[in-house]
Amino acid sequence: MTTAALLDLRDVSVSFDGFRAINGLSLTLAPGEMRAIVGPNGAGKTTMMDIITGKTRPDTGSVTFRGHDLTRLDEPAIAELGIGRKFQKPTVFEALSVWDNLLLALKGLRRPHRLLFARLTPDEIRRIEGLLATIRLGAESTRAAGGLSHGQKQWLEIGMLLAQEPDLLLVDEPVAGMTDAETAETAGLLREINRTRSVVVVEHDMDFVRALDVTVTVLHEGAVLAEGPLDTVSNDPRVIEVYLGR
Amino acid sequence: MSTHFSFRSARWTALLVVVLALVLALASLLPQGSALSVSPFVVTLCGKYLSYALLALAVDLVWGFAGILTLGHAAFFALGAYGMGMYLTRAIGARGVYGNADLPDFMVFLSWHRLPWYWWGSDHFLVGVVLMLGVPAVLAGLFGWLAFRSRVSGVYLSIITQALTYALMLAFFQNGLGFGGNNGLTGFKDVLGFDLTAPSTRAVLLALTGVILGAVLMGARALMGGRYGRVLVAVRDTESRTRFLGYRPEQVKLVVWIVSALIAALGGALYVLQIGIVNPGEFAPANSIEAVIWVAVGGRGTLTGAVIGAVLVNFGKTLFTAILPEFWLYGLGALFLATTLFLPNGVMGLLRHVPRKRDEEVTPEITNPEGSNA
Amino acid sequence: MRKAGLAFTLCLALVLGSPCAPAGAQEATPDPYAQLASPHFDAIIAGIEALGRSGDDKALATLQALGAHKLMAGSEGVYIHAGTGLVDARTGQQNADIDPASLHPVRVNNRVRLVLATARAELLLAQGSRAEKHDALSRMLTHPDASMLPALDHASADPANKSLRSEFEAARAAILLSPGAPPVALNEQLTAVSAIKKTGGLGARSLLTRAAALEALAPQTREAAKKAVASIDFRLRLWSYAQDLFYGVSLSSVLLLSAMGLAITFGVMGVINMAHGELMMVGAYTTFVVERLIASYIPALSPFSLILALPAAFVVSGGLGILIERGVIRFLYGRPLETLLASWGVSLILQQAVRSVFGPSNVAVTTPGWLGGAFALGGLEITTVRLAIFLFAIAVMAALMLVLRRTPLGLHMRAVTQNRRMAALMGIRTARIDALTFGLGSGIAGLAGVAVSQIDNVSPNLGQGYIIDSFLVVVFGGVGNLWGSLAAALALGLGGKGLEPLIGAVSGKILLLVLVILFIQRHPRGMFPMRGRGIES
Amino acid sequence: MTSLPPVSRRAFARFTLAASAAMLAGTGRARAAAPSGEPIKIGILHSLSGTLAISEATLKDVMLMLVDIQNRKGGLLGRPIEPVVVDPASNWPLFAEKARQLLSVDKVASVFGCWTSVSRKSVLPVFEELNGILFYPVQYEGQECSRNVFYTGAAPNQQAIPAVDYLMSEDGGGARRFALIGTDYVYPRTTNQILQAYLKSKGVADSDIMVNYTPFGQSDWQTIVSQVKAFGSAGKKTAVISTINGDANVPFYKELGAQGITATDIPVMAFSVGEEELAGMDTKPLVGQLAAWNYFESIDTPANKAFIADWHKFTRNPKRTTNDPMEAHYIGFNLWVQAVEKAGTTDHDKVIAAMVGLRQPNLTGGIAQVLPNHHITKPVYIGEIQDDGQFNVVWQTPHEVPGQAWSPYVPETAHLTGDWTAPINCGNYDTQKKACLGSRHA
Repeated sequence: MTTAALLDLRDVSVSFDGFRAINGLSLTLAPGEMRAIVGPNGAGKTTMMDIITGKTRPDTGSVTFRGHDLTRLDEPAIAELGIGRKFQKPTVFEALSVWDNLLLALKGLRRPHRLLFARLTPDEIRRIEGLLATIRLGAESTRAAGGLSHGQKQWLEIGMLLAQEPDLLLVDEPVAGMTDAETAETAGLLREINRTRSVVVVEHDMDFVRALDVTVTVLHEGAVLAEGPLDTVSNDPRVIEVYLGR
Repeated sequence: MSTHFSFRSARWTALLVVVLALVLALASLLPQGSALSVSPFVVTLCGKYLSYALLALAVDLVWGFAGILTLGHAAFFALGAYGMGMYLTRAIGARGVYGNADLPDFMVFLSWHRLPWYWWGSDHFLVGVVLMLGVPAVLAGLFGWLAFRSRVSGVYLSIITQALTYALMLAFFQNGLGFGGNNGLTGFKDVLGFDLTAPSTRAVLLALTGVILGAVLMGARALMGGRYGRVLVAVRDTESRTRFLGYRPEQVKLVVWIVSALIAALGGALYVLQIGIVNPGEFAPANSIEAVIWVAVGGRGTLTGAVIGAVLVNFGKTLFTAILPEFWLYGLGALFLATTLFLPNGVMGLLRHVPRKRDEEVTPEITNPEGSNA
Repeated sequence: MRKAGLAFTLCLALVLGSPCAPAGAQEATPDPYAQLASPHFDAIIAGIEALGRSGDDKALATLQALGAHKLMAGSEGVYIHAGTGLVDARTGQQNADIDPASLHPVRVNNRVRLVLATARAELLLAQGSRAEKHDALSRMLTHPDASMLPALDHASADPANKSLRSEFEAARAAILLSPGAPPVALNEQLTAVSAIKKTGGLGARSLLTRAAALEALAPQTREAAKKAVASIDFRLRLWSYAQDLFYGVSLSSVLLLSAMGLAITFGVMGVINMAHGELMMVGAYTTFVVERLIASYIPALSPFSLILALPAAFVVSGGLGILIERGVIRFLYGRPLETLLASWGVSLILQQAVRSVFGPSNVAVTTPGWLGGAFALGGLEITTVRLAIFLFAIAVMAALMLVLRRTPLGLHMRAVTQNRRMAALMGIRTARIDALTFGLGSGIAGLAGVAVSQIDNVSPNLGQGYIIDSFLVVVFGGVGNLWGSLAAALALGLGGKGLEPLIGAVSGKILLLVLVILFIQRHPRGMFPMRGRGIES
Repeated sequence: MTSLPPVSRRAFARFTLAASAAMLAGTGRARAAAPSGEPIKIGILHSLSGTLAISEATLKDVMLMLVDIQNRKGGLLGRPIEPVVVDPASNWPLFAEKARQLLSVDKVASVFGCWTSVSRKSVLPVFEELNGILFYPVQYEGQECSRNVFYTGAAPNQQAIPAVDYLMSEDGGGARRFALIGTDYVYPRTTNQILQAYLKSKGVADSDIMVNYTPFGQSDWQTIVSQVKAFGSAGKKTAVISTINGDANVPFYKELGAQGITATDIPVMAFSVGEEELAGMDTKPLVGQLAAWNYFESIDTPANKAFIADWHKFTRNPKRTTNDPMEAHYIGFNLWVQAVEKAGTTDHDKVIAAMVGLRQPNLTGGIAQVLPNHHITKPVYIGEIQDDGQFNVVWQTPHEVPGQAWSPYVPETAHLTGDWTAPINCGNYDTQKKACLGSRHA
C-alpha cells in the first residue's frame, strides 16, 4: 500500500523555539485522491504544507512523493517534481499582467540562461489562452495582476497552479473571502481538476468541504485527530470537543 | 509606477544617445572656432556622462528590476577601469618618466624589480579586455553566488555590497598591492596606437561610448522585456512565490547581477579611456551611493531614467561646482531630498504624468527589497 | 605675549646670521641669570646647569617658572611672571619698572627642556618635599646623568630621606649603568643591574639595553644586563597581549558608541540613516561650542565643559534628529531604501552647513586635564581617555537598555515598531513615538560625537569616517538587537586590534571585512537575528 | 580681546568671507577701478568640499586675496585679474575635468591649485596637452619635473633632509634611531625611501630604522604609538619622522599625548603639520614636537607681518592662521605676475620662458629664485610646537636651498636632472647618457 501512495508523511515532527507545530503527523495520499484537511487555528495545517513544499524542514520523520525524499529537496526542486501550491492569501505577481503571470507559471523553462533567450511559442499561447478561459479572466489578460479583485486573484492563482501542470495540488483556503456563488464554482473547479490530478485542500469552510465530498483529515495540535468521510468525522466526539469545547 | 512595461522608451533613448554622441563627435572634428564646433572639453565631459550612464544602467538592472539595492556597484566600475588602466599603463612603454619599458613608473618609483604576476600579459589589448571584464564578472559571480544562495537580501545585502567596495578601496589604496596606491594609474599615452589626446581619438571614443550605451540599452530592453525580465520582476516582488513555481531566484538574480557587473565594468573601461586616470577613490562607497541616486533621480526600473539621471545629476555637478563652488553641495543634497519626497518615480515619473493609458493602476511601488517574506 | 615672541624671533633671525648676543655672554664666569636671557641655546643650557648645581632656592623658583613658561628675559636679566607682576629672578624682588612689552619668553627647545628637568630634579632633591623628592628620583631613574651622582649621594646620606631608600638605590643604579659614570666594583655594577631590572617596564629596558652596549662596564655586567633585557622582554610580551586586548576593547567601545544610535534609527525603526555620521559630527561640534562658550563666560567651569557638553550634544543632535524625522523621514516609512537616499541628501547638507559655519578646517576640542595621560596597571598602560570612553560606552548602553525596557517611552517604541496599527488603536500616538525614537537615536549619535571629539578630528568629514563601520556593527550583530551590536563591536574591535600586530592595520581591516561578508553569507541575519518582524516588515 | 565668543565671531567671518568671495568672483571688475580692459583670468583649482577642503579652502581664499591686492595695485599689464574659482571636490578625476575646463573653456592665463600628489598627477596630462601653467604650492615627493608646472612647495631636499640633519644634531637631541611613520601614499613612501638611503649614508643601521604605513584617515593609533614607544626603549635617542597626512594627525598626536610620549623623550618631526592643522588641536601636550617647513607664521619679518595683516583684514578674522603653502602661493603668484610683466603677455610659452631665473622676496626675508627645473629656492626652518598653536623656530638653514626635482638618494633617479632652459629643455635628462628620457616633453 505504501508503494502505491503518491504522498506519504510518516511520523513527522517539527518545532519552532520549543513549540511543537507538527507532532508525529502521518498522512498518506493515494494517486488521484482529493483530500480535505480541516482543523482549528494552530493545528499545523499551513506548517504541513510548508513541509511538503520544502519551505520547512521536519526535525524528524520522512516525507516522500512518488518515492522521492522531499526532505532533501528545496522548493524549486519539489515544484519541478510536480507539486503545486496555492497560498492562503492570494499571491500573484502584482506588477505583471495576468497573461505574464500565467506565462511564468507554465510548465517548462526554468533555467535562467534558457530564459534569457526564450521566445513565446504558439503552443504556449494556446495553453495560456486555454487557462484564461478556464479561470474566466480572458478579458483581463493585459491588466496588471495587482489591479484584480480578491476573487479574481484567487482564480488567477489557481490558473497559475494549473499552468504548472502538477501531479499534486496543495490548496490553502481557496474560498476565503469568496461569495457563495464563487465558492460553489470553486468547488466545481477543484473537482474538475481532481479528475486528472491529486489535490489536498485546507479549508475552514465546512459547506465547501461538504461540497467537495472527499475524505477529511482533522488535524489537532500537529497530529491527525480523525480521518474519514465528513459525516463520520464530524460526529467524532474528539472532533466536536476540539471544535466546540471550551 | 514600476509596472513591467515602463521602459518602452528605452529604444528611443538608445537612438537619441547614439545620434547625439555621433553628432557631438563629428562636431568636435570641425575646425575650432567654427559656429558648430564642439570643444574637446565638452567631448570629454559627454564621454564621462555616458560612461556614468552605463554604470547607472547597471545599477538600474539590479535595483529597478531585481530589487537588489547595491551600494557597491562602483567596485565593478572601478575594476573595469583598472583593467583598462593596466593595459593603458603598459602601453606607455618606455615613454614614462624613467624610460623603463618593462615596469610602470610607479613600480620603478617604489623600487620594484619585477612585474607582479597579475600584470602579465596586460600589454596586450585583448588580455586587457579579458581583465577588465573578466575580473569584475568573476568577482560578481562569486559574491552573488554566495549571497543569493544563502538568501542574503535587503539591507543586509546592501551593507555587504558596501563592505565589498570598501574593502577593495582599502586594498587598492595600499601601495604594496601593485596598482599604484593612492595615485592609481594615470599618464596614459595611447590606445591601440592611437594618441589618446588627439581630437580624433577623443571623438571616436565618444562615438564608441554612445554606440555601446545605445547597444546596452537595447540589449537591456530586450532582456527585461522578455521572459527573463518578467521572471526577474516576479522574483523582485514575490521571491518566495517564484520558488514554488520551480524557479531558482538565486540563479535568476545571479545572472542579472553578473550582467550588471559587466555593464558597469564596460562603463569603467570607457571612463578611464576618456578621463585618463583611475585611482582607489573610484571604489569609495559614496560613489556607489551616488550611482543609486542617479537612478532614483531618473526613475527606477525604467532604463531611460538611469541614463537621464546619470547625465542630469552629473551635468548639474559640473555646472554647479563651477558657478557655485561653495554652495553646490546644498543643491545636491536638496536634489536627493526633493527626489525622494516629491518625485518617487524620478524624472520618468514626471514625464509619464503626461496623459497615458490609465490601465496601470497597479500596486504602489514595491520597495520591499525582500520581496515578501512569508 | 605673542608680540614679544615675534619681536624676539626677529632678533633670533639676526642672531643666526650675525651676532646680536648681549655683551654679558663674553664674561669669564658667566652669570647664570644673564645666560638664561641669551638667545643661544648653549648659553641657556649652561645657565640652567649652573643654577641646578647652585642649590639655591631662588634658582629653584627660577627653573620652576621656566618650566611653567613664566620666565621672561630682558636685557638686564630674567623675570618671573607672578600673578601680581614681574619678579626679578635673581633677587626675588618685585620689579615694577620693567616694561613687560620689552620682555620675551626665555628660549626653550627640547634640549633645554631635558636639561631643565634634570636641574630641577637636582634642586628638588635637596630642597623639595617628600613627594617632590620622589618625583626627582624617578626622573633621575629614567634620565640618569652622571654629573648628579654627588648630589644624589649627598641627599641619600640625609637620614630624613630614609623612607625613599629604594628609590635612591634605583636612581643610583641607573647612573652607575649610564655613560660617563664613575667606575665602580663589579659587585656594585651587578647589584645595579638587578635593581634596575626590578623597576621593570620600558624605562628599565631602555637603560639596560644601553648598559649592555657600554664599553666602560665589566663584561659580566653587560652579560647580566643582556639577560635582564631578555627577561623584561619576555614579561613585556606577555603583557602586550593584555595590552592588545585593552586596545581591542577600547576600539570596540568606540565602535559600539558610534553604532548604538544607528541601532535605534536603523535597527529599531528601519531607517537607513546615512546622516548618522553627521549627527555624530554635530555632537562633536556641540562639544566645541560648549567648550568655547564656557571658556568665554564661565572659565571656572572649563575643566568640566566636556561633561556639560554631553546633555548639550544629546539635545542638539536629538533635536536635529526630530527635525529630520518630522521634515523628511516620516514621509518615507515603508520605503526603507528611499530613506537611504533622502538621509544621504541630509548628510550632504549638514556637512556643507558645518563647513559654512565653522570652516572646513578641524576645530580644536581640548582634552581636560583629568582625562589626559595614562597610568600603569601592572605592565599595562591604560590611557585615561580610552578608559573613560569604554566606561561611557557601557553607561550609554545601560541607559539605553533601561529606556527601552523600563520606561513607557521604551514600551511604546517597541509597540509601535512591532505593530504600528495595533499600537495606534491602543491610543499610542505613533507619530510622536516615531519622532521621539528617531530623536533618541540621533541624541545617542550626538553623545558618541562628544566621545569621539576626544580622540579624533573634529571636522566636517568626521561623520564619513564612522558611517560604514557603524552599519557593519549593526548589521553584523543582527538588526534590532542591541546585544548583537555589542557582540559585533567587540568582535570587530578585538579582531581588528588582534590582527593589527600580525598583518598590519589595513590588511587586518580588509580581512575583517571579508570575514564579515562571508559571515553574513552564512548567517544572513547577523549574529543575533531578531525573531519575528524586524526591519523587513 | 572682545567678549564675543569666538565661535560666533568665526561664524560671522565665514559668512562675510563667503559673501566677499562671491562678490569678488562675480564683480571683480567693479572693485578694481584703476585697471581696465579685458580681464586676465586665472584659475583657482582647490577643493572646497570633500576631504581635502580642510587644507585647500584656505588656499583659495589666499589666492582671492592676492588677486585683490594686485588689482588694487593696478592689475596686471593695466588689466584687471579675474579669478575663476572651481571646486574639484577632493575627487581626482574631477580635478582633471576642472583643469580642462579652466584651460579650454575659461582660457585662464595660469592655474593655481592642487594639493595632494595625485591631484597634481591627474591634472598633469591636461596641462601638458593644453600647454597650461600650474603653480603647485605644496611640499611633495619630487621625482617629477614638468614644463607646465612650477613647484613652489618644497622638494624632499628642502624639507626632509635638513629635518633629519637637525634631529641628529646636538640641539635636536642627537637621535640615532628613527621611526618613519607615514600615510600609505606616494609622498611618504618616496620621502621615506629617500630618508632611509640618507640615514644609511649617515651610518644609521637598518635595525635602528622602523617604517610603518597607515591608511588615510587612520583614527586608531594605539597600537602604533605603543610600538613606537617600545622601539624607543632600546637605549638610543629615538625620534619619529612623521609623514602622516592631514586628517590622521589629530588622533595621532592625541594618542601620543595620551600615552605620555613627550617631545623631550621621543621628538616627532612632522612634514605635513602646519599652523592650519594645529588650529584643530589642543597643543598643550604637544609642546616641543617639531615640524619642518619653509615658512612659519611666527617668523617676524616686515613682509610676513604685512602679509598676516592683509590676511586678517581680508578674511575679517584676526585669528586666521597662515601657513607654508599659503606663502608658496604668495611666491608663485608674484613670480607669475613678474613673468607676465617681463614677457608683456600672458601667452603661456612666453611666460614659461620668462619664469626661469626670476627672483621674488619670500615672506621670511629671503629670496625665492625660479630654477631651470621649475622648482624654487627656499630656506628650511625647524619649528617647535608651542602651547599657543604657533611654531617657535629653533633652527634654520643658513641659505636658501635649491629644490631638486630628482632625488640623488634613489638609484633610479640619481643621474636625472631637469632643465627647462636651452639647450637641454628636458624634465628628465639623463646626465650619464646625455639624453632626455621618455617622450613626455618632446
